[in-house]
Amino acid sequence: MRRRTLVKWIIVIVVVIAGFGAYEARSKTATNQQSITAVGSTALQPLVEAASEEYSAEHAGIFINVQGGGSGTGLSQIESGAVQMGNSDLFAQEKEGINPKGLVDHKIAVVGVTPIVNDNVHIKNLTTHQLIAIFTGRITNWYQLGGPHIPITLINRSQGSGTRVTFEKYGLKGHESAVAQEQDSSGTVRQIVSSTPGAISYVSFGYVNKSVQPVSIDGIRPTESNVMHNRWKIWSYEHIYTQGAPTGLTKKFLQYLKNNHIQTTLFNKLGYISVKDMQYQRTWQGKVSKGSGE
Amino acid sequence: MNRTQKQSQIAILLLRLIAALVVLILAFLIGYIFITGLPNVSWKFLTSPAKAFTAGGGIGVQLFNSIYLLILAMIISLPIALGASIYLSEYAKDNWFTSMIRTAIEILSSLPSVVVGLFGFLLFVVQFNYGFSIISGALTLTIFNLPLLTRNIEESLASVSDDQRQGGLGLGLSKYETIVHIVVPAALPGIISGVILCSGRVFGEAAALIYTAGQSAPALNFGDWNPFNIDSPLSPLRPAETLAVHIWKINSEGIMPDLTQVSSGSAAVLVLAILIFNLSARYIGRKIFEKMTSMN
Amino acid sequence: MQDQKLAKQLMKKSKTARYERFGHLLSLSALLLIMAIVLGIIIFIATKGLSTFFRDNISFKDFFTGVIWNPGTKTPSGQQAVGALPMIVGSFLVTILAAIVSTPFAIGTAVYMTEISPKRGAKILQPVTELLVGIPSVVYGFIGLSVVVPFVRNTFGGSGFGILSGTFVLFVMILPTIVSMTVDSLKAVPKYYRQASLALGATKWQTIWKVVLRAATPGILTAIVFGMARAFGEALAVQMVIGNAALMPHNLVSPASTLTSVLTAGMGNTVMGSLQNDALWSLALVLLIMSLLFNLMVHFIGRRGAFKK
Amino acid sequence: MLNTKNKSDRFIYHFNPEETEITMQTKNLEVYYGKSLAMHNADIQFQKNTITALIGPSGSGKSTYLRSLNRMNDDIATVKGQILYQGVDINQPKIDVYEVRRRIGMVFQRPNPFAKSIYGNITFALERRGVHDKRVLDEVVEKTLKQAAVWDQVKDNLHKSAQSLSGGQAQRVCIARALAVEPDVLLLDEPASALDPVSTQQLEQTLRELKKDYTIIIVTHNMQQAARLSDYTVFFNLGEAIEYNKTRKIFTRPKIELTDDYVSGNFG
Repeated sequence: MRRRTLVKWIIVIVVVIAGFGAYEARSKTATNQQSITAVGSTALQPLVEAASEEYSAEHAGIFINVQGGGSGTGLSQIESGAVQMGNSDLFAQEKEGINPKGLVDHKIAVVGVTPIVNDNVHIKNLTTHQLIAIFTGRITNWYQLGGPHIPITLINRSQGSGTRVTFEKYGLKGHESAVAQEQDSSGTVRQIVSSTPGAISYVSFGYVNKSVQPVSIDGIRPTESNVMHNRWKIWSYEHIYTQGAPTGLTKKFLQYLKNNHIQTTLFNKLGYISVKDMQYQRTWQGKVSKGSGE
Repeated sequence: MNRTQKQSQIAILLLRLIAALVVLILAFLIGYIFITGLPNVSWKFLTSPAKAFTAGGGIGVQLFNSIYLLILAMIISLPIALGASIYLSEYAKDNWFTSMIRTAIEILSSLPSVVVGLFGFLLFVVQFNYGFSIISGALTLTIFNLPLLTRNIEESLASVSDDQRQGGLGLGLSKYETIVHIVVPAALPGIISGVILCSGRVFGEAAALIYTAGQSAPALNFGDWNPFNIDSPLSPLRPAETLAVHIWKINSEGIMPDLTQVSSGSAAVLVLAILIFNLSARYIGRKIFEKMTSMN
Repeated sequence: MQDQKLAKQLMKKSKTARYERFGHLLSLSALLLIMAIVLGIIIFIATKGLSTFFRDNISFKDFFTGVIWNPGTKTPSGQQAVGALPMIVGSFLVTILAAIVSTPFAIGTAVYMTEISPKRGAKILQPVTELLVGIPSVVYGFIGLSVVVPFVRNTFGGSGFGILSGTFVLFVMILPTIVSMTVDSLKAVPKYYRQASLALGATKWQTIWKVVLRAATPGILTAIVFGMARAFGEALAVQMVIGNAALMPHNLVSPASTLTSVLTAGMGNTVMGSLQNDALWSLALVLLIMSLLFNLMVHFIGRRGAFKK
Repeated sequence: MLNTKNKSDRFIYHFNPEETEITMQTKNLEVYYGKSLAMHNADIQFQKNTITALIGPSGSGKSTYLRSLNRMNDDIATVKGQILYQGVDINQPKIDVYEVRRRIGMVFQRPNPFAKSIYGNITFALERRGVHDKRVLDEVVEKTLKQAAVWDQVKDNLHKSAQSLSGGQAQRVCIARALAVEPDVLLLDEPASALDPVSTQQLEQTLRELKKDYTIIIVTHNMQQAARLSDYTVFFNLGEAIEYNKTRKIFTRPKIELTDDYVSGNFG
């Protein structure tokens, strides 16, 4: 028994020594190691994450931590200075409770949002008027639009979601959607639309796949080139906000995000549109003018 | 055969039916997960890192993170829960104050995990400046786990017969020695069930971790086991997406083409991992129990 | 002389007494730590949740009786659109129904595992139930979406999204918690209770029903409380199948929503300190209070049941 | 509620302290559960190296009294008055209750071996007190198991779980366990109530042997057992000691009518 106590003490001492040893031996590059954190929009997350992986691969000892949490979280965290980058689907000015003073906007990309419907609806085109009528609940069955006799199931994104704000502002021309199902992620929305007869919702271009049917509006198809020429109106910027002008690693990383290499390779794959390719720009109040917005 | 006996037989038959039905439901669930998931599982899938938007990503890092986070969370929460449940079951007087404490602990467990997650986020990630890290995640999971674990252990302690406690006290031992050396070992099987139950919740938890341990899983350097290096698997300060968070993430915002395969494969792996964990926990528990009860 | 020597020996504080003090303090500090956490969270939620009423000046009446939830905007009749009633009703219904459905199943299974076939119970049922606890909510949600929702749609009509689907999914989700805690409390019933009852000529069923279950009632109630707690707090899975629409449910297959799902969905999209965010914390506070009421109710029923023995 | 009787309803034998060695004695002992008085009026002396039996109907306070003697009631009751152990009042806050319980050991109604081996059951308390020498422990195990007359049955299985033993064997291992910490006094609370007649007889024989070294106080429901085994007997009723005398006298010529009724089986 005494021996057991002795063994216990030896283990404790060895662990402590090993701990110190490990601390001393921690990589010498640790002093060069830098890490920054980006938090916020789940829509922007995959892009920034993919870019950060490439960036870290090219620059040893650099650690870019990309988290989701939603645009609200991104903006409140950058406002409070807890993180270096705040990702948002919306202009800081559009978000209630945020003081945009001191925040610097970096428009990283443009995303288009398209209505999607369940396959069995067999409708490929709607007018803006019809779209508004559907989402405000004035039309409740697809046969009223020449489709099959199936009741319409509306599916919304959660209140405050960037995609929803964009869709209501530019797709429904400022009309608010009727109270209906709400889901807080594009993946779930797509899943529900694909499995529920008569369902209609909206997602950004990147999420459209074979399982759901995208809908043209007033005969205009939801394509990237239509967004660039502002023929397709339902689009928004993806922003990264910084507290004051970016410095150091943050600055370098933001430049990296905007360079041609990333914009041409990653953006296409992910369904984002490069800000450089835009023929039109838009202010947070919704004023459109010609130019790339850079 | 008289009426009561017949009644008894019918009732017991009914119980068997209920049990069979439950088994059927459970078997269906697990079968569903395995049948849709297992065909997507391969050695490569288990070992390679995840890919954000191209096909062929694996879940190696996430799997490791889940296990590491679980172990860390258990190391933190088990002693606290054990201590608290010892106090509640052995020392606390049976009065309104004690029952108020119990009620408070019980209602804490009904909080949605996102609330606990945000609390952990504001406290550990922001206030303590631990960042999105394993340690923030483990501490948050501790908060999330403590109520259930404490109540579970308390129940197991209470199920040990009072005779055992009297025996210890009658020998002139302190209550504390009696509890630690007699009651706790006797309650060990129940305590292990509790630990397994809570481990399951840790494995499956997503919402509490999104804001604390984070949803990114940077590639790890599996050659470096020095916990002070940030790319070491053991580093408690690195962000760590767990398997459950990964499943949640790719289902909500994933844009890789093989999303369904990765998602169902991950679910199957998760269930398998839990199975292996439970079996080994039970095995180790039994060994410890045998050692404590028979050796000396 | 000898007496005094003995007295001295007896009065000397022994090592054992020091152990006792140490252990007492150790376990007390663990409990105090938990209490600090519990209190911390309760205070945290209370301050955040109450600021909706005291800082943003929303009236309790609008919050608890309103049926339109869109914080930050006004209802057509000019009130603030912070009506939480649909979510309160949704949470209440789905939790109660899930508990009502799963309790008999859980108790039946637990009785089977402890009283009828302990061997098979320990071998198959226990590992399986423990396994189920670890399946992430999202997976439950997706299975619910691809199995339960179409089933409900084809059997009961409607879109399939609604309280009924939520109940089915929650039923499976809370089953393991209730079963495993009930098993523990059944096991805690001393063997000689059963033996005594059987010896008196009671059938096995009478023994189970009148002796074992009665003796285990407090434990079973705790198990149900924890099961309901899980149902209350569950977000992701329910959110996917209940429809998650902030509408008053007019039947079991019309889309509805729960406090938790609205809370979880909205948290990331709102800004800390804004009315939208405060309103969500108020939902968390309501959740806390409702679960307290549930808790008290179940214990009250339990106490009355226990007295009637 | 308790009836308060006048003195003539009770008879308590008193030793002459000059002639006999008194190991334990209680004076003005009162035990309360909450606010209600559960036991009082029991000024009894226990002679060294004798067996004293406490008898009486259920709820008469005999177990409560026994458990007060080594302060096992501390947590559940309020105990007032004096408990003298070799002249020292052990019912005062300054006294170390663990040392008291070591010297005044207790064996319980149901055999309660710990979930340990037989060996581990006996050495457990010693190890907790810092005795780790294997040779000493081996000796204690052998000696106490022999004293408890169970050595021959278990000596080949010392590392088997004690919970697998039969009731009688388990109870004697529990006695051995209590003896291992070298007490002076052994308190037994209906130790034979869960045993079969053969085991009971063996247990009684064991206790007779132990009397040489220990002062034994035993609560029993079984009047034949009290008559066979003990030197002195206390009859409790409704929370008081009604009669205390030599066992032979209690069973043949009780001084109180109530005692007579009880021992002759007319009530209780």
